[in-house]
Amino acid sequence: MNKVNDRSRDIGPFVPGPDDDMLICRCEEITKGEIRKAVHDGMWTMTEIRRYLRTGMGLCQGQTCGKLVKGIVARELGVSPAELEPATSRVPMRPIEMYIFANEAKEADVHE
Amino acid sequence: MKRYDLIIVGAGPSGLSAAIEAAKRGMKTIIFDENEKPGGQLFKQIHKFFGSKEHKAKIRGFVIGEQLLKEADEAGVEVKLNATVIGLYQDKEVVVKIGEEICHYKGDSIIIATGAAENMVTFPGWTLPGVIGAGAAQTMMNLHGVKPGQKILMLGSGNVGLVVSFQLLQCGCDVVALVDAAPRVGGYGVHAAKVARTGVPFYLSHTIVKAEGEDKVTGVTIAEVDSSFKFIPGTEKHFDVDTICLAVGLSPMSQLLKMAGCEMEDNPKRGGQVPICDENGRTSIPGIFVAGDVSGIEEASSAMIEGRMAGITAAEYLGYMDKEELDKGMEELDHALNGLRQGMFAPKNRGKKITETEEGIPVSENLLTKGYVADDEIERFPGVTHAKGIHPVIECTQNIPCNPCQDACPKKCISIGENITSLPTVPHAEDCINCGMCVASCSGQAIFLVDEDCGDGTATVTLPYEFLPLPEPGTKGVGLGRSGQPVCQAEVVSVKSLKAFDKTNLLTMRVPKEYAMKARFFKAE
Amino acid sequence: MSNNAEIIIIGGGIIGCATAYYLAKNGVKDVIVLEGSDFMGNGGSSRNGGGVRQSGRDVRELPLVMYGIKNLWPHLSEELEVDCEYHQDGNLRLGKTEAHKATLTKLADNARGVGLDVRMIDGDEVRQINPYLSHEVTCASWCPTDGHANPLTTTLGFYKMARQLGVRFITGEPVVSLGMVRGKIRKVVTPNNIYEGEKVLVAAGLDSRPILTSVGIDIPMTNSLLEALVTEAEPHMFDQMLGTAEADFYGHQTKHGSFVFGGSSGLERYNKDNGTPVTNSKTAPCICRGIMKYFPDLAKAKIVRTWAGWMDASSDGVPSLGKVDEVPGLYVACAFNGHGFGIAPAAGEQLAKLMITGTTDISLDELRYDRYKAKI
Amino acid sequence: MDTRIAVHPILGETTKGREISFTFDGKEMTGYEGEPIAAALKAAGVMIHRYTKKEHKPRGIFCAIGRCTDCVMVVDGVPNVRTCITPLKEGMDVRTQYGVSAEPFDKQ
Repeated sequence: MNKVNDRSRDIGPFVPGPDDDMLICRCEEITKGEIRKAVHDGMWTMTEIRRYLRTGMGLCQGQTCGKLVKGIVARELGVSPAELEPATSRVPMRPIEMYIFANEAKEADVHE
Repeated sequence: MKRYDLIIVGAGPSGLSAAIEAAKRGMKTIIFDENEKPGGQLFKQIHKFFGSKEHKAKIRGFVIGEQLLKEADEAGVEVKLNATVIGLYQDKEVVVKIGEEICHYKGDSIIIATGAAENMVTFPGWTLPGVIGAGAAQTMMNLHGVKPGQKILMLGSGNVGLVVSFQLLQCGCDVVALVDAAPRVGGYGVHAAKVARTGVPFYLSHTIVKAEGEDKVTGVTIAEVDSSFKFIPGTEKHFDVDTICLAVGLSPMSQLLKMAGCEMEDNPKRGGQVPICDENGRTSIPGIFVAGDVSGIEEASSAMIEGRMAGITAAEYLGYMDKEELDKGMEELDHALNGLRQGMFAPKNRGKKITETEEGIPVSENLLTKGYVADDEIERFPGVTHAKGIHPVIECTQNIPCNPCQDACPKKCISIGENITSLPTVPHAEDCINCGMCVASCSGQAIFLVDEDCGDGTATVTLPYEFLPLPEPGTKGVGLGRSGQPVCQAEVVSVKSLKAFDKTNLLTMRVPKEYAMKARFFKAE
Repeated sequence: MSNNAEIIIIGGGIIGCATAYYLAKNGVKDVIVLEGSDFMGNGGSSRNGGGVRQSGRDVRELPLVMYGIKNLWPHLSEELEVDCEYHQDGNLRLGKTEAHKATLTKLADNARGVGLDVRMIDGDEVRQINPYLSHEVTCASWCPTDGHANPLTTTLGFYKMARQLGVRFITGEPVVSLGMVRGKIRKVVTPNNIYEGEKVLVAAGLDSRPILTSVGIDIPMTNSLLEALVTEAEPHMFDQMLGTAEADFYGHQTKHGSFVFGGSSGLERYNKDNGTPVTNSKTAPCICRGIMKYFPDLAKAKIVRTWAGWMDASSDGVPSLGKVDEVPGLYVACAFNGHGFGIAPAAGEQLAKLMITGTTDISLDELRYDRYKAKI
Repeated sequence: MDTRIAVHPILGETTKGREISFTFDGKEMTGYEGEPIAAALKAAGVMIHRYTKKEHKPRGIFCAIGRCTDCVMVVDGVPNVRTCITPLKEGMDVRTQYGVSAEPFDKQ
């Protein structure tokens, strides 16, 4: 069941922080300040943050920064990180070369 | 499509254990693991495990891994390595990258045992080469035989931080400091004590201000933090290091379950995003089960039991076992698991400040804040005994589920009793025959054999020693106290390395007799 | 807070967000946008291949998209204060067979009829424009004013600006039904709330159909589960948008360096979902095989993500857009048939104008909701 | 700097494949066949594997198990190869990665 979330709720103004230039998403080089700013732009879910900023969309697919981003977004929204659903997990779990992804084994199709 | 009764993702302790149980019941079972070697984290664990006999206590992690693999092989489990599961699709279809192909498999049941991933913490410079995860350090030194660095600062005093610090020392690295923002050591006191006594300073209520260096780490500054984790100005300390190792906890690696559509929850008690499951490991999707860290962060010993639970549950799900047999199996495993979930570090005690042991003894504050039991605290613990002649001194001061020492002594000098978490006592210290089995059996390296008065003004202290090179008898050096500070002159009397000691060498040093209860480590000059 | 507004928009996708933005920009700020899922822009808006093209479209929707490309897209990034990553470097619609050539030629001829600069070129000229394409490609239609953009930042950019201008957005509010009061549209019902508005726009993709049915309007639509994938960042190769005569492959290289490609397995009409748009194990490998036929050089590029999205397909391949005459106050914008992204700014702008003034700059007559007729 | 662990107090002697040569940015180096490229580089004292695309910052080994992808390099002309899990082979051409290319930024 989806949760009713009024995006006009007042979360206060964006206040610049001393560590806003701290890199959070190592792959896409997204900073804490960018993430905090995005929350104030209305990106209140991990999915929207990811789509808006590319956090977790790099090679590692958010395996390193996922929890860090969640903590920052939650703090900005004044909620517990546990309330934020992580962004969707997608195939493939690890980067995979196109020629391999294209190469479906015949052997596995054999009925036993 | 190739079909199996059971497909397991992850050949770590829980996955292998699940496979063994399932295959023993006649299930056609396959395990996929993306790594080149099976065993998951077990192969990086070179220390002896805690627990009781049923939990494979006092066996080193990598040896447990080998044993599980052998068992799995004998049970007929197919273990596919270098096999990366790239997706878990509808109808329990598993797509795996093997070599330069992708293969489709169907499982009538699936157990996800993918383990955990390391948490990270940010500070200026945290992306510099030289800042690494503790897992990375373990992988490099224990799997690939390469030192992660020369001078290393460890962040994190949980069991991972403590164990990896010790492993770094074992492979010849210099650990310049062990730092944690928390006010108290998070891991087992015995793990802390064995690191502290070698001279590694602990900085609790401290964290990293910044990593220094242009192209790579050349130093680090730490500072003390207040109760709200804010830096206290003026408390900065600098260390020249080439490596900063991060051991700040683990998170379940549950993405495959989310992908499969299992109901998930964020449960801080279980370490993060986990599937909603019952104690058998059943998720919200019938036929998909979980075991091990992926469903909540615990120790490898618990993961093995959870694996067995999921294995028999899958067997019952597909009719390879009846309900009654499952219930019976679960009852036994439950008992074993409960055994592990007792004591001061039990999941239910997480985050609680414990001030007394189960015996009513005040805990060592020094151990929690500095990593070692202070000289004026040690005498209050029941294993610290005095007797004429050689006798065991057991510096085990916290209630943890572990009891190999009581079986190790052929003379039954040592007792823990029915309750596995009780502190060991030495009711028959005078019967000690100096065999050293207790010293070698203690996973926490907390047992010493002491002759407090050799009659010539000296005493001898026998201690567990897992470093190279082994000093020759006659080597002169200093005796280090529990804090790692030099306390007296010392000379090596003997170094015993028996097969039964399983690579824990017993170093006996002679010290002035007033240091019999103070000197706990030897450092050659 | 009141659940009443002058205008209620159902659907927080790019159409709903763009309409909300243009309404607010033109002074109508008493607007509520209801999004059924937990995320803004969670349908096709975030799942498409980013094409901003005119070529290949039906002539009935061409004037609208041409208007958008001329007037809105060029300055959209500045206007929305996000990088929409809009590139106007042309679109190659590729063909490999004579049949493809015939299809493309007919499309191009029709498009030229309404004033679009698009022409047929041969394989060699294709490879002059994009040297990475394989020799399997023998012809293409070439439209230099087509291009591509980033659907994620564009959709969320519309949302951000509309929100900044005072539009109220509520997620997790799936609309169950509409209700009329005194012969006019009025109520918008969700599981927990009833919203009321003078005017209501239904722009809820495939969900538009059941919502509209509650006031007796049925737009024939069906769904199809399409899939796309993205590679890791690669060194820069080309800037064109690509498509094919059979519409079985499309994509481009993004500003980030990654390649976004969509494709078809032929099974999308029949693939099942589990209530969310999930990928099928057979599709991505098929898309990869397709890509490699066109771009052998990409064989070693690594795929980092695949995803699926529902397409709302109508029987004639063009959207239903505009006023619902029989229910005063009701407007629709749905059935964009998988190519709603490029047309969205124009659709939103014109819908806003229609709702405010009652007229549009571009005629929407050919896109009426009640145009569907039997074949004989 | 002796980075390789010759004998380990618990694990004993480190068993390795045969010694082979490879190149790092054109320089001849040796390592052991089958060990991760990153291990061979680490043993040779190489810390910097790549410079990032946006900020041009140095990166090296971080997770060492193929997850974080910080250690990627251009290997035999292919960018984004995770060196911590890619086995070393005789004659491999391993290059520092700048953004997604082996060409330094000033030449891109």
